[in-house]
Amino acid sequence: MAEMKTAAYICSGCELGDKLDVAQLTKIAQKEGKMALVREHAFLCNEEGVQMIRDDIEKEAVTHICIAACSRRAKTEAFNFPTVAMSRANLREGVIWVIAEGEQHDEVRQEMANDYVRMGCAEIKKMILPQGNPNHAHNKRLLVVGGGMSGMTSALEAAEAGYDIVIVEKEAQLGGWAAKLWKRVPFKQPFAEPQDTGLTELAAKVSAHPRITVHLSSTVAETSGAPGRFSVQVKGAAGITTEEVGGIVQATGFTTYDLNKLPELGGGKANVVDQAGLEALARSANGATIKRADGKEVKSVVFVQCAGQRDETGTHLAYCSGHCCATSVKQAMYFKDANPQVDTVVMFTDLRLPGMGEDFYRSAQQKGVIFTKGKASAVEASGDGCEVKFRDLILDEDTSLNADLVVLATGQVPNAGVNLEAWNPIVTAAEGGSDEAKQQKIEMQKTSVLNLNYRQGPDMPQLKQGFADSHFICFPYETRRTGIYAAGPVRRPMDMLQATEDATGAALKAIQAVENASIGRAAHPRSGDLSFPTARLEGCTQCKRCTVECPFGAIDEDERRFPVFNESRCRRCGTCMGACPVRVISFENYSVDTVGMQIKAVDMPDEFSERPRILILACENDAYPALDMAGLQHHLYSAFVRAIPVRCLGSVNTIWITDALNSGYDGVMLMGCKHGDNYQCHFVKGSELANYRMSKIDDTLKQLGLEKERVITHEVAITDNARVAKLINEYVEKINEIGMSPMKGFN
Amino acid sequence: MNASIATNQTILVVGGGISGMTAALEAAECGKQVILAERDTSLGGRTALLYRYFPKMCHPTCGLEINLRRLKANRNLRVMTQTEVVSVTGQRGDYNVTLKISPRYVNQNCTGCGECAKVVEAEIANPYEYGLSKTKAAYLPHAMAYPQRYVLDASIVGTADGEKAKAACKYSAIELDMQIETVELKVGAVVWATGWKPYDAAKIQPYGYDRFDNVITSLEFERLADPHGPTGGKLLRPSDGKEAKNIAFIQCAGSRDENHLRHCSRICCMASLKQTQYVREAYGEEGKSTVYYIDIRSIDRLEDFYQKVQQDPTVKFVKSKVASIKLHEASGDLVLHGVNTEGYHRYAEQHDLVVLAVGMEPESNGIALPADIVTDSSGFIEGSKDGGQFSAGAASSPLDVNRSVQSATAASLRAIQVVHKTSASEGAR
Amino acid sequence: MTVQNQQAVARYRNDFLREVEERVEDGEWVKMCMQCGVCAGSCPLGNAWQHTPQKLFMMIRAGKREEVLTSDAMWMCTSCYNCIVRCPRKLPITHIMHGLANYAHRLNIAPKGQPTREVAKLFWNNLAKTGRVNELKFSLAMYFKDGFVQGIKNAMAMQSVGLGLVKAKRLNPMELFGGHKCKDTGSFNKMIAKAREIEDRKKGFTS
Amino acid sequence: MAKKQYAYYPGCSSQKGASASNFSTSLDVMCDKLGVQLNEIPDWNCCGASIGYAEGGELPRLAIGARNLALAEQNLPGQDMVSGCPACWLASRETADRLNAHGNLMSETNEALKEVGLNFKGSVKPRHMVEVMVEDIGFEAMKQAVVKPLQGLKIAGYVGCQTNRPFGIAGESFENPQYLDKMIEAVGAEAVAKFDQKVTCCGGALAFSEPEKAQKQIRSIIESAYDHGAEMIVTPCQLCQANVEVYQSEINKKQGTKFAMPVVYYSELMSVAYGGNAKQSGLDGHIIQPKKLQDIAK
Repeated sequence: MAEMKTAAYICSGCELGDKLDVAQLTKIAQKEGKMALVREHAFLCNEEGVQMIRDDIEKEAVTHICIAACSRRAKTEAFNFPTVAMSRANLREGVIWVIAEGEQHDEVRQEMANDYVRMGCAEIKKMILPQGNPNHAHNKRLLVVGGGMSGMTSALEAAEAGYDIVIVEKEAQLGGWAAKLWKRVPFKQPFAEPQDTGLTELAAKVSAHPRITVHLSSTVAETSGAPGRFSVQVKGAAGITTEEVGGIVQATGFTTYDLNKLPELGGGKANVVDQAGLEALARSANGATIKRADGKEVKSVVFVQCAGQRDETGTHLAYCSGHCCATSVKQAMYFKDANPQVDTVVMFTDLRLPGMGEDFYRSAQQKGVIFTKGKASAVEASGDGCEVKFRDLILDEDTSLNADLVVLATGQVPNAGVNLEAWNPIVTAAEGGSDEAKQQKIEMQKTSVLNLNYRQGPDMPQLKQGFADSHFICFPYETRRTGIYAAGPVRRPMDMLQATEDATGAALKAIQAVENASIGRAAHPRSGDLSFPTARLEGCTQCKRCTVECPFGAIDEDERRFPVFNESRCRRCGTCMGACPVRVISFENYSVDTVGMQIKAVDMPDEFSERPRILILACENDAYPALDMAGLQHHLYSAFVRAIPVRCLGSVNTIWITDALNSGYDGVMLMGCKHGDNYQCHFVKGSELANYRMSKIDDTLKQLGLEKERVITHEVAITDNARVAKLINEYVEKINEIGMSPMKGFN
Repeated sequence: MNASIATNQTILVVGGGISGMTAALEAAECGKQVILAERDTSLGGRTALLYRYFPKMCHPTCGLEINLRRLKANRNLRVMTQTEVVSVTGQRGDYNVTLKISPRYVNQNCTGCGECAKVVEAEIANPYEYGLSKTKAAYLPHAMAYPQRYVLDASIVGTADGEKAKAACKYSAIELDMQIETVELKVGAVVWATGWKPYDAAKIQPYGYDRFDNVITSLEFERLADPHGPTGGKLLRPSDGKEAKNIAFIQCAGSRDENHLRHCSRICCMASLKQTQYVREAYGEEGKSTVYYIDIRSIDRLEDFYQKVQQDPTVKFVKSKVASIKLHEASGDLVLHGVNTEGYHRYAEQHDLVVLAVGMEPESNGIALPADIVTDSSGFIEGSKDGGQFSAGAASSPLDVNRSVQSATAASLRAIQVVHKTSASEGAR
Repeated sequence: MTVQNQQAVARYRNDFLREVEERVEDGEWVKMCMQCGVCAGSCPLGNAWQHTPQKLFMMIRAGKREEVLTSDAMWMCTSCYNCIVRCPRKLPITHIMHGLANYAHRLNIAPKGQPTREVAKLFWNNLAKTGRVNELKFSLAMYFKDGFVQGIKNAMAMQSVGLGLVKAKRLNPMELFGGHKCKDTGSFNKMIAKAREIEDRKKGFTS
Repeated sequence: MAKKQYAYYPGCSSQKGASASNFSTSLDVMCDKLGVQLNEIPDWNCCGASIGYAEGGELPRLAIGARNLALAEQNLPGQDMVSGCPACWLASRETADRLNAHGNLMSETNEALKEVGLNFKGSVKPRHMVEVMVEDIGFEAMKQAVVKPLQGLKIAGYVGCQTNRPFGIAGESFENPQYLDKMIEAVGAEAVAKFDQKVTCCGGALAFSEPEKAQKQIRSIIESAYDHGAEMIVTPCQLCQANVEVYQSEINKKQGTKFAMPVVYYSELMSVAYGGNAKQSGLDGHIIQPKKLQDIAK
């Protein structure tokens, strides 16, 4: 690529010119920043200012620019120069909007601005304009694992958008759970009657679709590769076939909760079925009055909701499967539609028919289905049928009902494959040579769905209660295996309508993944990012931290235990960079150096100056915006801090902290997202890892003979605008108490 | 914005809330051309006005930031604010759309420096606080507003204030003579992500929202709890600014009611459960929340949040649709009358603040939709008969954020299918 | 157990809900209740209700025939219509309460001497006779409903009221002799008898 | 100008010498000034009221209701049926609505009506006098007709139940209707805005059978009127008027209160404001004398 030519542009608009000595900033950019070209402008973000920069890029062959003006989050449309590397020195939100007015502050304000210009110049010189992942992977076919309602929907919707699909279904025919149903809950108004599942038509469409290949009675024996270049071994009756695909949708559905685990509710006894069992009876009745297994016509039926669900004792399922209320209402209608004289009672504690389900509920009442708010305690054989003992919560009494048939509304258990939490320790033990562990590993492997050959295990990480979900509210499809998306009840409990929506959404994400992969571009949340990690293997000590800690399982190991990066699996969070003890991992535009040089660029007053210097490493997703908005809302804070945005706290390499302390910083603040159960880290594990690493920093501090308060970590939410300012000011107080760092002036 | 960029390969997304942004971004990140039209002055919609999300108790603006960054980084996506759809004609794959753009009176020169707001004197009811507070008539909608540009309220155009604002702007960003613009576009598919609006609580007469200051809606309560809200995050009740510590949450305020909304709005139970935790956050064991409900609908994994709240000693659950609310004149408190139907326990409970968990009504009930659009009995949009227009998120059904995003992502693919079918290119391989 | 009651029991065995749907005015609405309890809380005489309307509906579904029909709950209805206008399922609750009371009365298993039951009976008979209510006769009849002695007591107790009304020309002693009435009371009575006959046939009281 | 014609259904209580006789008296001046002509339905019968159900049953009640409707339909064709008594109005309107909604009920009822030689076609629209006032006359006209503004009178507008629920006046709320206050203001008096028992039930027909319970209701209504500085209560309902006025002495006797709160009809206010004297306005028909109103009247 072309010779690097640097330029800095210093804006004096938005009162920057009034509050700062712009000439001084210019001098610093020239003398210390060593910028080949430095220009001032009174209104840099207007057409003329932008044009000036464009001209320099074209006519002056400028390749690296530092914009010293407002925050990197502001004026992004104006400062948009895709062909050059760019850094932003945040003089507005970061300096003049947060530093108190008045002459007594002029000097420190100026110092702060000077440093940000130094930092911007230092950073840009270490940046390389990302060129995108060189080994693009171009395969745009999609694999859909599971041929049920969700799987077929995913396949068809993607195929209709012009993508080729491979379906792998373990059964001998398509249909999954839906194929077992007599009818389904209505999707559209009037939401009054059970509907035909439409499965036959769907299966026919899928089988006939020119873009869809179906493997029946098949499973996935192995999956290797990455988005855009997955290689999948499909094991079928005819043996193994290899399918090359670019993206994967896992729609492996659910299994009904084992009825036999509910003996107290008559599970396993005669005349007690689950909803699946009732569907079977309804199918064989084929619209006529429903008969029991023993052939007796059912005159009375009781549906017991939440059977083995919403359990707080830890024995059964803790969650609610969402669909069961509507399903029981539908099944009660089976009886009423065939014979209005059949007594049908739905026994519930909270009836859950959200949205238009209310119409479905009304319709059932209209048909004479009786709804009883009660908690069943026991189902026992009685006479020719069953007796349901329950607490009537409205009439406030213990009572019972007799019925020819009892239907237990049991829950959905996801078919999510191997639970990696359990898997990893066993693998470690097996690698340690434990034969028992080796055996366990083999057994566990058998339950795998995807059989990924990833370093981090054969299936998708599970979030909670065995579901392969993401914990994001705003981004439900953020799985931790890039290019692989869970759809339907394997992701979280859901009804058929939601499953088809979910399947369609998952199909889109898979399509997006292959489109991104084909141009070497990052997937969410850094979508559009063309940078990617590289490692100087000659420096690598095969410590495996990167391969173990990557939240997305993007890094494998070769036979020599060297890391093997799969760029299109990578989400560019930099956790590997933060993990690497020998600092051999870097991105073109984000590296140990781009940050390290900024840290070093700061002008360090001596220890008698009474002007401490505090480094802030702030997560760009939440903490940095919060600092920005603190500026916007003029929450003032100390001029002694120097803030650097990082992609994720997980990318923070401890060398930055030791370097900072060595070069005389008096304190280091790390600001990242909440971790733990309700983590808010957009890279799932980043902030958690950072927190763990920082718990180790104390030793380093001891070696340096420094107080442990000199490095602190805060969880900062994006709304903490006022709080960040408070945290900073409190910390400056603290530092003043413990005094200036003794390390100043040693280098 | 110049309309020529739009072709029958373009997807129009109507509404810039979480659903619309998602639908637009997902399509754009698949390489499709998208226009995102938002009626308001900035993106974010209803969720931008929420304090926290259930069940993680995280902040909506966190996701908004990511979406805004995705949006800033994407060249396929054009955002138009203060833009409404006037008409959609033509058919699947080949629509002609007429858009009306209302004047912002501030152009792209705006740097967000805020000098105009400093000089303007007139104040207006803050549209981002449900009128709970006032704001200058020259304002930045909120800290996360995108576009990050000030807005001049039409009420000061042609007044001294307007002129002052114009004079104060060093960047000639203020154009007092801006006019309503009409733009004609060609698009291949349309995604309606027009979202929802809170049901008019005043219509629920027994609860006296229009008569009692201390009866507020769940959305207003979000603003009270938000540190950036009108009370700086303190739960101060409207009548006398007293800290509300004993708060009633009334479920199904408008929902599941044939006199109002016949559907269940799905989110209200979880929203109230979440809000009981605001009370705890504010007062610890001192606070007291009472939830009056018919059925608690904490569906699927959300159940564990319900279980957590049930274990909270500061939260009480009463299975009852509150019959009526009477004012306790001396204290300004409210007395809730009703019967707990689990057993038959008549109550007359005094609370210092009542929060109505108001139902979701389709925002589109207020606007004229193309004739071809099919809606359900509550007005939620199913889509167009010709299969070229789709609904996403709360425009399609009462959905929570997670499911809205799911729905928007699905709608995005359906829209892509339309433009794919009408494109010359044979699509991907 | 009265004859009509025995017949009813025989006819509907243990399906009380069906009995109510077929024989009680607006009874077919009972199944539509979703147990929110707004009716229970809306009743002005609420705390006088042994069972609230919503609870009565649940009891009907649970087949508690005896408990429901012999209860004096529904006799507490003042016909204020609060429950009707607030019911989210638009059940005509007031009418259902009236219907239940009427049915229990009809089967003659409603509580003996239940005041409202007695008053209602007197009122109807009073109007059915002449086509118009004779307030004086009605009031006197009421005072004497519990026998002569009690009647005198009641009358004395209410004397002030009575005299007040007389003074205010709002209670006319002359009403005792004749008073307002419809012209052809004979056919008026026939009309009512006819209506009753049709209803009995319809609801299966007479076959 | 031609007067507006209505088929008038007085109801038992409004007959001469009956509990609401002064109401009908007060109508004359009011209607005359507002250009309303009430044509009494010949040979009308009792509506069955809200208490008729127990003995009456469904069809007999519909039959007596239908008889009035049929009489109006036949004798005063094209005229809306107007009643001053909420019970009469409610019974008539429920009858009309149900018969029009259910063909079988209509035919069964007409079968019974044969006995009195009548047949109901379903064309009559039963309305409440207040509906006529608000919808056909309007507040402006009510103001116009005032010759003696009721200056300085503080009045609690007590709407009660059946004028208000389940039908009520179009556009008004069940919980906080405004029209009665507006009527009070139309005649120059002051409506007690904070009166919070506006739509509380007075016990209705249960005043006879459950006196304690009913009197508890009545007490709360009167107390609120006093608490909010009302000098009298005005109501559109015959039963409310009777219950709330008549039982005050009882309550005083039993509970040691000193209630003497006049309770009048809106029509009495109008009549006085429109120049009617005390007698014409039915002011002599009270147990608790509405002094202030009488002073203005004479």
